[in-house]
Amino acid sequence: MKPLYLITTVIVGALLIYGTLDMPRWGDPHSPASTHVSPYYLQHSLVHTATPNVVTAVLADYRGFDTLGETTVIFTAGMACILLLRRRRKG
Amino acid sequence: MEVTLLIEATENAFRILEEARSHAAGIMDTTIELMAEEHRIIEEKKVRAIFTGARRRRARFQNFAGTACILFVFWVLLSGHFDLFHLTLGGLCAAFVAYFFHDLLFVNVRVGDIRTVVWRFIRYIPWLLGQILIANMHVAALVLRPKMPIRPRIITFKTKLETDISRVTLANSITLTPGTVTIDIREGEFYVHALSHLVAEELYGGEMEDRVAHIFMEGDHLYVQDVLDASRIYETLGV
Amino acid sequence: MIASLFHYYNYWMFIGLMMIGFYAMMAKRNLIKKIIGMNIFQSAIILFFISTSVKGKGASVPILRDAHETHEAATLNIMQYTNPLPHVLMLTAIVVMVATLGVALAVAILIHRRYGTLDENEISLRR
Amino acid sequence: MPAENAVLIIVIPLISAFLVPLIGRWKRHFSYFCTIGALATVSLISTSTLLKTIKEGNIGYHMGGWAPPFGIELAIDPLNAMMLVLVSVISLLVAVYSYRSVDQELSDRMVYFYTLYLLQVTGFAGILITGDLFNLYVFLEIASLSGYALIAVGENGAPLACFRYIIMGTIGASFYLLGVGYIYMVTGSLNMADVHQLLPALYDSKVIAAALAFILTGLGIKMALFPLHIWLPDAYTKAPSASSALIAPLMTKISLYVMIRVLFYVFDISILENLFPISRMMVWAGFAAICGGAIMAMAQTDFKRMLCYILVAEVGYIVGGLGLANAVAFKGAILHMVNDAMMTAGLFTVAGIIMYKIRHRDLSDFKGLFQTMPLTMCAFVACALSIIGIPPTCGFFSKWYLIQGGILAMQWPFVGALIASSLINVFLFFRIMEMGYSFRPSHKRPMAINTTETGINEAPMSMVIPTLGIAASVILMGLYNQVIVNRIIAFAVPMG
Amino acid sequence: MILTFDFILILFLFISAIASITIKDLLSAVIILGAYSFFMCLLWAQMAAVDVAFTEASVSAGIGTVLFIGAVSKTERRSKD
Amino acid sequence: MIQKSDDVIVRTVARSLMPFILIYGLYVVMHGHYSPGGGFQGGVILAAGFVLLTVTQGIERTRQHMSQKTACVISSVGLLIYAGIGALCLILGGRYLDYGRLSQLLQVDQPTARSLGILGVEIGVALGVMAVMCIIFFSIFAADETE
Repeated sequence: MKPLYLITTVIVGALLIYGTLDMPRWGDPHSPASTHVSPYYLQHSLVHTATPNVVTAVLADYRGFDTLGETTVIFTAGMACILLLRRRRKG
Repeated sequence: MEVTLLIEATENAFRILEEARSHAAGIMDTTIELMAEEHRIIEEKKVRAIFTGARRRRARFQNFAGTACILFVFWVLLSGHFDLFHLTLGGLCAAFVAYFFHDLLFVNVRVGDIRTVVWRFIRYIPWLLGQILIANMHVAALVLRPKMPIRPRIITFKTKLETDISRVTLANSITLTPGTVTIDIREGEFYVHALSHLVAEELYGGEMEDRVAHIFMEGDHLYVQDVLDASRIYETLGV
Repeated sequence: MIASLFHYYNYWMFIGLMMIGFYAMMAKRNLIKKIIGMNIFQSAIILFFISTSVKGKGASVPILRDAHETHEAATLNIMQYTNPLPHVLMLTAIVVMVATLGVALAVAILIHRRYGTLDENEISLRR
Repeated sequence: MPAENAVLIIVIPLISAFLVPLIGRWKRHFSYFCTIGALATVSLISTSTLLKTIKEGNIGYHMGGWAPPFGIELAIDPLNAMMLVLVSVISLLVAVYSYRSVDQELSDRMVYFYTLYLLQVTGFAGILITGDLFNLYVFLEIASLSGYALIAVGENGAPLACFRYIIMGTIGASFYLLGVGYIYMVTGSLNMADVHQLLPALYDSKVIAAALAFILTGLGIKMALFPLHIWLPDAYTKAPSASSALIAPLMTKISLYVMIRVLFYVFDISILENLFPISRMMVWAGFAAICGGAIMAMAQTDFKRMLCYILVAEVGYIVGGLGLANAVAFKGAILHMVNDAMMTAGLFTVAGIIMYKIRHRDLSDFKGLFQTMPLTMCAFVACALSIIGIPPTCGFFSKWYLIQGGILAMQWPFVGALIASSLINVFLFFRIMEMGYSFRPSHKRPMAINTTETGINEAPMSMVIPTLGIAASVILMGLYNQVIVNRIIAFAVPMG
Repeated sequence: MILTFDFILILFLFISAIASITIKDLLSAVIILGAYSFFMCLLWAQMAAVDVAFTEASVSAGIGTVLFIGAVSKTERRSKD
Repeated sequence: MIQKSDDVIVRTVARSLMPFILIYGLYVVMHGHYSPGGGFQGGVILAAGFVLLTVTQGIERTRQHMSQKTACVISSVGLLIYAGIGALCLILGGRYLDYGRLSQLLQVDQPTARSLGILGVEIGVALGVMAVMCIIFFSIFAADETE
């Protein structure tokens, strides 16, 4: 089985590397990722939310729904652990 | 005939006397036992009263206030924002943590007065710093000498300190002093790694131990520091 | 080729790490090893996202230095701060990672309770 | 507040999921009623949302008041409104149904079970409703994590099966995340509508090809497309009957929905022809899934396991139908997605009832069930006929569309596989029905102890009524399939 | 961008990743995974993602390692591969 | 079952370090606006404090401060704070999680209201994350004992 896994790994890796070939080069300040949406946050977060830490402003306000979801993920994990590992009381 | 009767009568009398005496002794014994019991119960009650009653509440409040103050100072050091909003937040947080965890920083059950302990602890620090400085010089001298006369060894000594906190203070003081490291404390036995014989000598002298015991007011021993303190009082009194 | 290697080496590094984790997830027979592989795999993905946020020389942490910076000044200074959006996404992804880790470990403990071993081959023997 | 409906669909189950542990601490059984109440409300709201979208068009809800590319958008169109109704109704019926079996299988952990149940529904609703690629990942993880937990509490082999599912599922979700990362790298946006506008200029980029490949592979794992389905049969067979009745019909369909969403709403319909022969590949994947699923289903003796392989085959129908890339097949695929969720839900609930009464679910245990459990078997027959594709039931119409589409696209192997698998289903289900009619109940069975004089020994009504409801809706959806296709699905078909 | 520092970190990352999946003692593997998380966090801090680095340091290298150690101590320490 | 550590130094130092860890965690939560940090990191640091308490003082001692049940309640409450702030904005007539609407309630201008909303949300997240981390930790470490 092991060669099969190795081949799968190599194929997936090759596909990933193939995908990177057309990417903007690393650290390019004019890549679409840095110019399309994110400047808005850097410009407006202080005016909108009075919060100098842009990451916190985006995390809790602009994308607050993501954060609610993520907290729910953690809550789910906690409930899952109780559900799975809880043992019946003896007696 | 009379003689035998007399002897019997005397013997009987003696036996009765003996019985009465043993009886009396028994009664005395039980009385003493009972009294001891009563005494012990009263003592126990006293001790319990120290731990449960008003004194305990007071100790708790002292713990809470002390913890809250220390935590608030820590918050201000961390925060660096001195506006009202952040200071209020800090006060709330400190009070919150102190309310739930006041028994962690200081122990709730305590005999001495916390203010004295804190004051003595503060006075202990400069002495420790001086000790560290001296030990530093010492170790530097040892290491810089071309022969490097270090002889590492592990020394053990039995401590007379009783509470955890005093033992830990002593252990950390020993570790802070260059040249010596506390490895373990097991049942009152200190295992200390020392760099040379000379350093070990100082430990056996036990001044540090006395001072630590003095901080936490551990009874039963006469400590060097106590004698020094008392001598000063006597000096001022001119006795 | 050399130039592209220089520009893309960071992407390729993350791909290498990811493949180590991916291989461990599939090929290792011990369940805890699989979970370790999962952890490596996911954090390599996070590394990829973070590397999309880098903005060349001089860009620094996206915390505005002057708390009273005006709108115009912020517009001028955009190039001084890295892109905050991937950071936000990856905060979420890290938390998801640790949540998955917790559930996976709970299930692994459950398996050990039932079969007394964590090795896949031995489990299939003891079934 | 009509626009607020969109967010209420997520928020109501979410908040009640947080309330259930608190209420359950007070009275354990209240958690059940709380769940029912929340899900009933959600069903009502989603139905009204569906009617509203049909009447007035799409709804976009900007979360937190931030405009789309910067904030998160919830987007509702007729397609996902219909899916929402489907999810909420099925989850409501299964929740009603689940009480007895949960009480039997995990009575001391009921509170946590219902908490996770609500979180699962939240995850499904979030996946359906969101218009943001990364938000979708978050809800996918909520749904997956609660699904792992609900599966792993099952019978003996469940933790091991669940562990495989966790490993595969994490690979799937991570691949999806990687694909999203690649898309983000070249477009700089995460909003689906925004990406949809930005992408056409980039179709010849290698990044997009790799991104699409990874997203489709990841979703393929989640939906159990044929070679990647290995986690499914074990996991869904070993799960407790209540959770398998919820997860088995819905999880695969939801992943299929995400695939439709990504292919036609994030990418474009033209991607099917332009990029690489992706439509051809999808048809062949569907072909392989149908063949593999049907053949494996024949080899099973365990009823639930057989259903799982049928589920694999059904996924094949839909993926193949999408790959055919013409309007008729597309209608068929979406209709089949809805129908299949209903009929597999019905079959899994029947399996749960049999499990509850008999404690076994081998095919041989069906002997004489028509006498002892007539209502349950009635529901079973309706769902089975629908899986086979017999006219009054809904399964027939979707298969009819699919076959028409296949003929239009000249994909003869796919059409052949469809018909062949229908024949195999005939063989499978008629065997069971024959057993149910002709044999006397076997004596070794523990349930035959307290049969009444008429021989009827039906399961509790709280289990039977939801099952009958699902069976009835299978038939109703068959009768009104024209309405569903013309009023709802016609809006969703991208090629008109 | 200190290129050498980058390379050294990435080298350490590779070494610790490979070590943690090849070592047969699970407890050591888990500790090395903690080290891997920590190097990862340094790399991110170097890429100016301080928030993420902070989270990784507390979540993955901290609590994650604790959970792993708990699971290993509750199950078994030896691994066959 | 976790016994308390038999090293007196570790036990005592950990005990007196615990309040400082907690206050540091709270500091991280509250100063997420100005420096790196926020609900998750702070919550995890708080949870780490309880982990330290458990491994040094034993699980019995920790139960006085944080038991499985308390953690369960706190996690629900923390998440309800988050979802509740969102719902409050909805009730006040805005979109879900639109903290700007809180300005009417708090009598401050919009940006400050948003900043306060973020603070509230972070506190909710921190409580939730702390409690859930404790739950996972307790369930894994107490896996072989009955409740």
